[in-house]
Amino acid sequence: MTSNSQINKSTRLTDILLEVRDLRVRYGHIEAVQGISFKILAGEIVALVGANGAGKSSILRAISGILPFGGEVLFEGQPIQRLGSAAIVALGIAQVPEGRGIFGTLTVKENLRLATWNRRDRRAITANLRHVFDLFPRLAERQRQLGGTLSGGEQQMLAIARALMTRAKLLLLDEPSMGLAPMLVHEIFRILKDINRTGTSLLLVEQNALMALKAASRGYVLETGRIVLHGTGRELADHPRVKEAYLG
Amino acid sequence: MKPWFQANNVGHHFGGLSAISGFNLELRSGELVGLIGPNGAGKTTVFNLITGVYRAAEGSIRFQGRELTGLTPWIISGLGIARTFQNIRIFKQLSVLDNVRIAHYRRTHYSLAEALLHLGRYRREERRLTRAAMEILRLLHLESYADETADSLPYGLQRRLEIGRALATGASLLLLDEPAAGMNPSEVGQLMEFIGWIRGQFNLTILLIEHQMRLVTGICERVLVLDFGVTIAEGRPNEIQNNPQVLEAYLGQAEDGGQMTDDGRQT
Amino acid sequence: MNRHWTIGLLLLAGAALSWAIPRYELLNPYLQATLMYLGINIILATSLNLINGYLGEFSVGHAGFMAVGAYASAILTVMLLPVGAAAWRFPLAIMAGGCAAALTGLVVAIPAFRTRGDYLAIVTLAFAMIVKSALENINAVGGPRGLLGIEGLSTMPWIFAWTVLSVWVIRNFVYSNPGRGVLAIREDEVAAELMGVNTRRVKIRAFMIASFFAGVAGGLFAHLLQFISPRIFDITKTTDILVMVYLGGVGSIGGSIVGASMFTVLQECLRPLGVWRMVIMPLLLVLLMLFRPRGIMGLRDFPWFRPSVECPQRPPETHPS
Amino acid sequence: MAYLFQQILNALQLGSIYALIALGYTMVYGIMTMINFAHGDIFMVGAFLCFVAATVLGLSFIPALLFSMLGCALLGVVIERLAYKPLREAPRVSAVITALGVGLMLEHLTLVFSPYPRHVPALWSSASWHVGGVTLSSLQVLIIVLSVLLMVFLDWLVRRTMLGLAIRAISWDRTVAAIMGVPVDAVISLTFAIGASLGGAAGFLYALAYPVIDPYMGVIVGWKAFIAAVVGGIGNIRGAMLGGFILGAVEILVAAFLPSTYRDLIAFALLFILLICKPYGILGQPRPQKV
Amino acid sequence: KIGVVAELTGDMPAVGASCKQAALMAVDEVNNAGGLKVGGSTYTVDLEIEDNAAKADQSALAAQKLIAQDRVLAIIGPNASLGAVPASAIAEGGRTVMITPWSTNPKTTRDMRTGRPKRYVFRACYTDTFEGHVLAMFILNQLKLKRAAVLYDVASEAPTSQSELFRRIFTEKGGVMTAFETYTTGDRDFSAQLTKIKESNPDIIFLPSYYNDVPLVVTQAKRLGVTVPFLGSDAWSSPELITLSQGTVEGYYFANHYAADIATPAAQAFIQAYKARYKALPDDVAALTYDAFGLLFQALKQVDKPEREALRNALSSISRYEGVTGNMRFQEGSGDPIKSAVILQVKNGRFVWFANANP
Ligand SMILES: Nc1ncnc2c1ncn2[C@@H]1O[C@H](COP(=O)(O)OP(=O)(O)OP(=O)(O)O)[C@@H](O)[C@H]1O
Ligand SMILES: Nc1ncnc2c1ncn2[C@@H]1O[C@H](COP(=O)(O)OP(=O)(O)OP(=O)(O)O)[C@@H](O)[C@H]1O
Ligand SMILES: [Mg+2]
Ligand SMILES: [Mg+2]
Repeated sequence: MTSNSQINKSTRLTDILLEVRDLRVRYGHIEAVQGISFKILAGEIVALVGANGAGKSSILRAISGILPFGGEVLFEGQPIQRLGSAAIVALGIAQVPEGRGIFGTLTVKENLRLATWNRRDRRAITANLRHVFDLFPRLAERQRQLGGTLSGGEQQMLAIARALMTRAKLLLLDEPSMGLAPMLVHEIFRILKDINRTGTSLLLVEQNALMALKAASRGYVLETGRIVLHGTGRELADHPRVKEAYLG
Repeated sequence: MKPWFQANNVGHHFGGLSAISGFNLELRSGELVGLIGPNGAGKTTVFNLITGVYRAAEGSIRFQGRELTGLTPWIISGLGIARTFQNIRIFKQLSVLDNVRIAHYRRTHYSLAEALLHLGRYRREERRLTRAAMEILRLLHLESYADETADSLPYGLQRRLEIGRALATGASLLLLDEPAAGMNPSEVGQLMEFIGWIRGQFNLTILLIEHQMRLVTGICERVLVLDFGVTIAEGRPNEIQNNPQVLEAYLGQAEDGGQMTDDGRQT
Repeated sequence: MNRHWTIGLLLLAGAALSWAIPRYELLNPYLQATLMYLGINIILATSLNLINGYLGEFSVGHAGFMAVGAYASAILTVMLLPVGAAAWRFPLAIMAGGCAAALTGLVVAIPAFRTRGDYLAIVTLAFAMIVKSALENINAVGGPRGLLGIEGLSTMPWIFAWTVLSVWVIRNFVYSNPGRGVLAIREDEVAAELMGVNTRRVKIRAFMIASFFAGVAGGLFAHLLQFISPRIFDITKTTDILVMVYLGGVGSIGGSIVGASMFTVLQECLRPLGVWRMVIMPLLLVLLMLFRPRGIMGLRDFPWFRPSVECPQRPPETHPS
Repeated sequence: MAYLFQQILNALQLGSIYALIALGYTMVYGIMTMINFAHGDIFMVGAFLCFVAATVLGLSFIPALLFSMLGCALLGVVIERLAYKPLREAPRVSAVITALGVGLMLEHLTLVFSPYPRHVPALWSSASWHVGGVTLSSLQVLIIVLSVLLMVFLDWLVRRTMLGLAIRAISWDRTVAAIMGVPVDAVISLTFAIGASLGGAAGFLYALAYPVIDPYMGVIVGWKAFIAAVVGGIGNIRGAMLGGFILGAVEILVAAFLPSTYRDLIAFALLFILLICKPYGILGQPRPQKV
Repeated sequence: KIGVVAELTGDMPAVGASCKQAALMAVDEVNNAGGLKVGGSTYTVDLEIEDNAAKADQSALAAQKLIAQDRVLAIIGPNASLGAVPASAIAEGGRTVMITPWSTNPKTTRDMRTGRPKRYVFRACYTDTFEGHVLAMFILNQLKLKRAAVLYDVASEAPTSQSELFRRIFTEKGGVMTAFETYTTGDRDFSAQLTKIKESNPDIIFLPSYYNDVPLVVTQAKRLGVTVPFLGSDAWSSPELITLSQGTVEGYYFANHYAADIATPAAQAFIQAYKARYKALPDDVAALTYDAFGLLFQALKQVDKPEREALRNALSSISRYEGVTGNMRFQEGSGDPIKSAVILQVKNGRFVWFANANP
């Protein structure tokens, strides 16, 4: 936690990277997200925690532009709610979707290559690829394997690697630890912090509330589509209400 | 006396990849056993082999004295083995009640002709079936959803419905594949109670796969650890937790039984 | 119970009408004929819905089964059971047509269900082409010139009776345990099998039942039109049935009845439009699909359609979970 | 021997046209897992555009070909936007049935304007050569060469380019593809455009080879090409080509060596058996699915 | 009020379109001339045109509608036997006169169960059997050729009947059938069959195909190096054949109901009027439809009141009708006309009389 904040200070902590104002999402006549506002500063890790169905994934999908929504989303001060998802990715927001979303019929390498759709800088892409393979040596070994046959942990790594290939400034992670073995969960969190250290901001959605809050500089707690608590990661981790709900 | 359930030297591979090899497992009636291991270790494959989704390339699986390898899934299901899936696979567009009624499939005693013409046993059987299905829904506190389509249920209830559906097959051996996936710790606590309760209520033997160690250590009597398709350890939960091999392959160094490792300090 | 009485009364009234209408010319022969074709179309649509809606496959060979039933029953009445035989001759011929079609269905289904989805579509399509081509080459049944001299045995009461019977039996099937097996397969074949459903047998049964009724419809059709030829049962016939099914809604027997009725009635009502009729009909279909992608009553049925034993007996008070 | 060669040549010509149409089915199927039943009628429109280009506009070969292809591409995109796009989230068959409806509409709209068959003037000199008892016409060569070129180009496009990657990704999961920055709608439209323009090219070549056209010409050919696509393994580009040539060969060779009365019977029985032995088509594979 | 059932949509729209045009013309001519005098009073003729989508059940329904709902006096059509056969059963049952212009299937006018002719069903054309016979004799006697091949559409009734009869007569009278090949409606590639026919080395090829298939067959045959002539049936006789085939059918023969160049004044007048009205030459469907109306009008002039039964009797007792397609009367107790055929040859892009052919 301390190490995180130090790094954040060095990268202009006050810059607002993403600002969400009064976000609303509805499915049919159910309002899954009921007016949510929060912000992410450059270089931060922000955790979004909440029970099943609280609306976490809906928020991420809305930001990525694949769900229609009400309200405003500003990225680096620019409103993005009218942009299509392709344009949003081009601006630098990438998502690791819930359930990983690996393209089963594409090989590992093709999965990675697809994420560079918006990029024309060949040389940088190659460098990027090398960097990603350094982060995940496991993927380097499996470049030609079909995505669909990877194990859960491998797929999760691929999903993160793929998001990195878009050269995002902000990474939206939807339950990256779901279904992973404890060791891999540690591994993934370690890698996420490494990624953050290189300047990428993270919005982390997790069931695994305590772990996420401890990794994050700030956090928001969501209940049925509303933010009910927010504060620094540590504050929230120790908050009685969180303890009650998430420690059982 | 032969063991109640026995998997003997089972092996299976996909293409060149050996997903499971030399796998042995014995279950006594009434046990609750955990199956853990890193991702891709072959746990789900074990389930698929037992239930006949895949046909084991080597070895034998015997259940109540009967050889299972080579039988089709529906026959195996009829012998009393049921399972849930890692990704929920309920019948989404059917009603909750129908989901459970389908699971009674093998235990309906009327012929096709009787069904088509509404003759003889049809009415009686159909009533019995509906009553039995409603009973299971009642036990799982799902009866108020009976008429809703299954995909309109919240996630947690869908998991519960899937377990209910498995119970309705009349199984004596229940295989649960990551029942706690996507649940937060307080929900996991409820799930643990629930599993214990159905085990008593339905007289079940349970084999479960799980990554959330709290659940495994909390309710399993015995744990089997797989890595790369091979069993690397077997024993009581507390033994497993201190097994160096398991620590290295699965749990990682700083293991505290739960999953709330304090990562902040590690960096 | 109340509901039962209503339905029973309605059926009785229908039966009486189906007898009285031709007897006393309550409707002119054109409207009568339209009604009779409507009955046949209902049988066709409901039976195809069993495969395409309930089982979730995509069969395009329904006209082929219809052809088998039509020829089988017509051969019986024209050649084997000549005029003058007893009254049971006609129902027997229709049953025989249905059985012939069901057997053909079995022959197609056994190998065909090794494949799924669009592959099954092709297998059934190839089957329909084979039937048509085979019939063209059998001179004993008239080859391409068709089979003539069929008696007009399909009278209104008969068609009414067969329509009611078909719908009733298919409905019984759908709301029985074997029928729920069919639904389970549509939703998730692997899970269904693991719940004890013998998926292969269930599929083949459903396919045979559907072909049986296609054969019945074919038999009625042959004895209504009094002429059959291989060309009648070409791909456009299947297309028509498909349109009825999807117009009315997949996975819904009520929907198939509505779809067949709409199709038949529209086709007649739009006659004054001449060639434009054939532009308007598909346009309506496309518009309907855009606004109701599952058809008019997709996956839902009239509540009174479900057998009473099928509904859950709820405990008096529901308690929250 | 000469007889056999002649028949093989005939098979190649017919097969390459089937293959070209089958590609259109396979492209659309490959990205949307949807059978575009209107494709046979787009093919028909391609032939009519060829007619319009040659008679009304008086274009020569290359411009007329481009006219047909572009016209069909445009038609394909319009149909996709108006009739299929709103159904993206709907069950898959809804779009299939819509396609069926659109196809019927195209047929009858054409019929309203042209109930009589039309003759397409020759846009290509019909020289022919006789080599040892085998007759080879320049048109035959043109059809085979042009089809093969288009197929090779398409194969390259799908296998080797980003566009191909995007098509395959979208077919797996549209939403995730969007999250990766792929402009999904544009890629889908482009795919329809390519598929339809191939249909247009096929219609064009067909109109030259078989110069009498009518509004229903796409129906049977369309169904057959669809069969070809499936026999090859639908969604698979090379499969579609293979399927097209196999169907052409089966039809021609059965008629050539067996009584032609039984041609359809035998040809379809063969395909039936083939599909039963190879349930996913010759080059097709089931989607890998993990339980 | 007269009804027409035509194949406006479905797989033979050209037939329906011609039929409709000729029908409109025939009726307008009568109405413009002040109407039709029947038994002292004058009636204007109302036309009710129904589409049958070239389908059997649709034909039956359309006929039923005309008879029962629109209460027409008589029905003209359907043209193709696929529709004419079921419609004829309806007409017979509804005791309404039906004249099919173009259905050459012998069974259209015959009740297959009793084996007797239908009372209310007539046709304006001759039958398939007649034509197959005429053409076989023509090859042997007039062209003096001995080796013939046949290519026809198995899925169509008329060509199948014609071809089979042709084969029987031709071989009986000493000819040699070198090849007997088929295709299916909708096929456009005939290369396999033509290559096979070429291998069999015939002197002439009998092609009883509908006129839109003819150019395709002939063009492909030429591309494959087939040089022998083709012989066609009445289905060739549309001027469209000339435009569609672009000279490839030059010199070939076919059988027809009439020859325009030696035609009667009635025929000449019809052709002129049709050309003036539709900017196109009439095909056989148009001519036969026109004659069907002609027959009807002539019969109507003889009855006292426009009633169905009377009309039927008048029709069957017509002693001589001078139509576009020749003179005809109906055989005793049957709806089949007695009329002769002619053999035409394509010369300089026109149909020219070549020979008369009588049964
Ligand atoms: N496609 C959809 N159609 C209808 N309702 C939906 C849809 N997706 C989500 N919902 C509903 O919206 C609410 C919020 O869903 P969301 O997926 O955002 O929750 P979540 O916090 O991510 O939950 P989880 O922890 O299960 O991932 C839930 O009640 C859910 O049932
Ligand atoms: N159908 C298949 N085809 C090819 N490889 C497969 C298939 N199913 C599983 N595998 C491979 O077999 C290995 C074992 O897979 P399995 O699903 O049993 O793992 P698991 O232990 O259940 O992992 P997780 O905890 O992630 O669910 C993995 O490497 C996986 O990629
Ligand atoms: Mg979520
Ligand atoms: Mg698993």
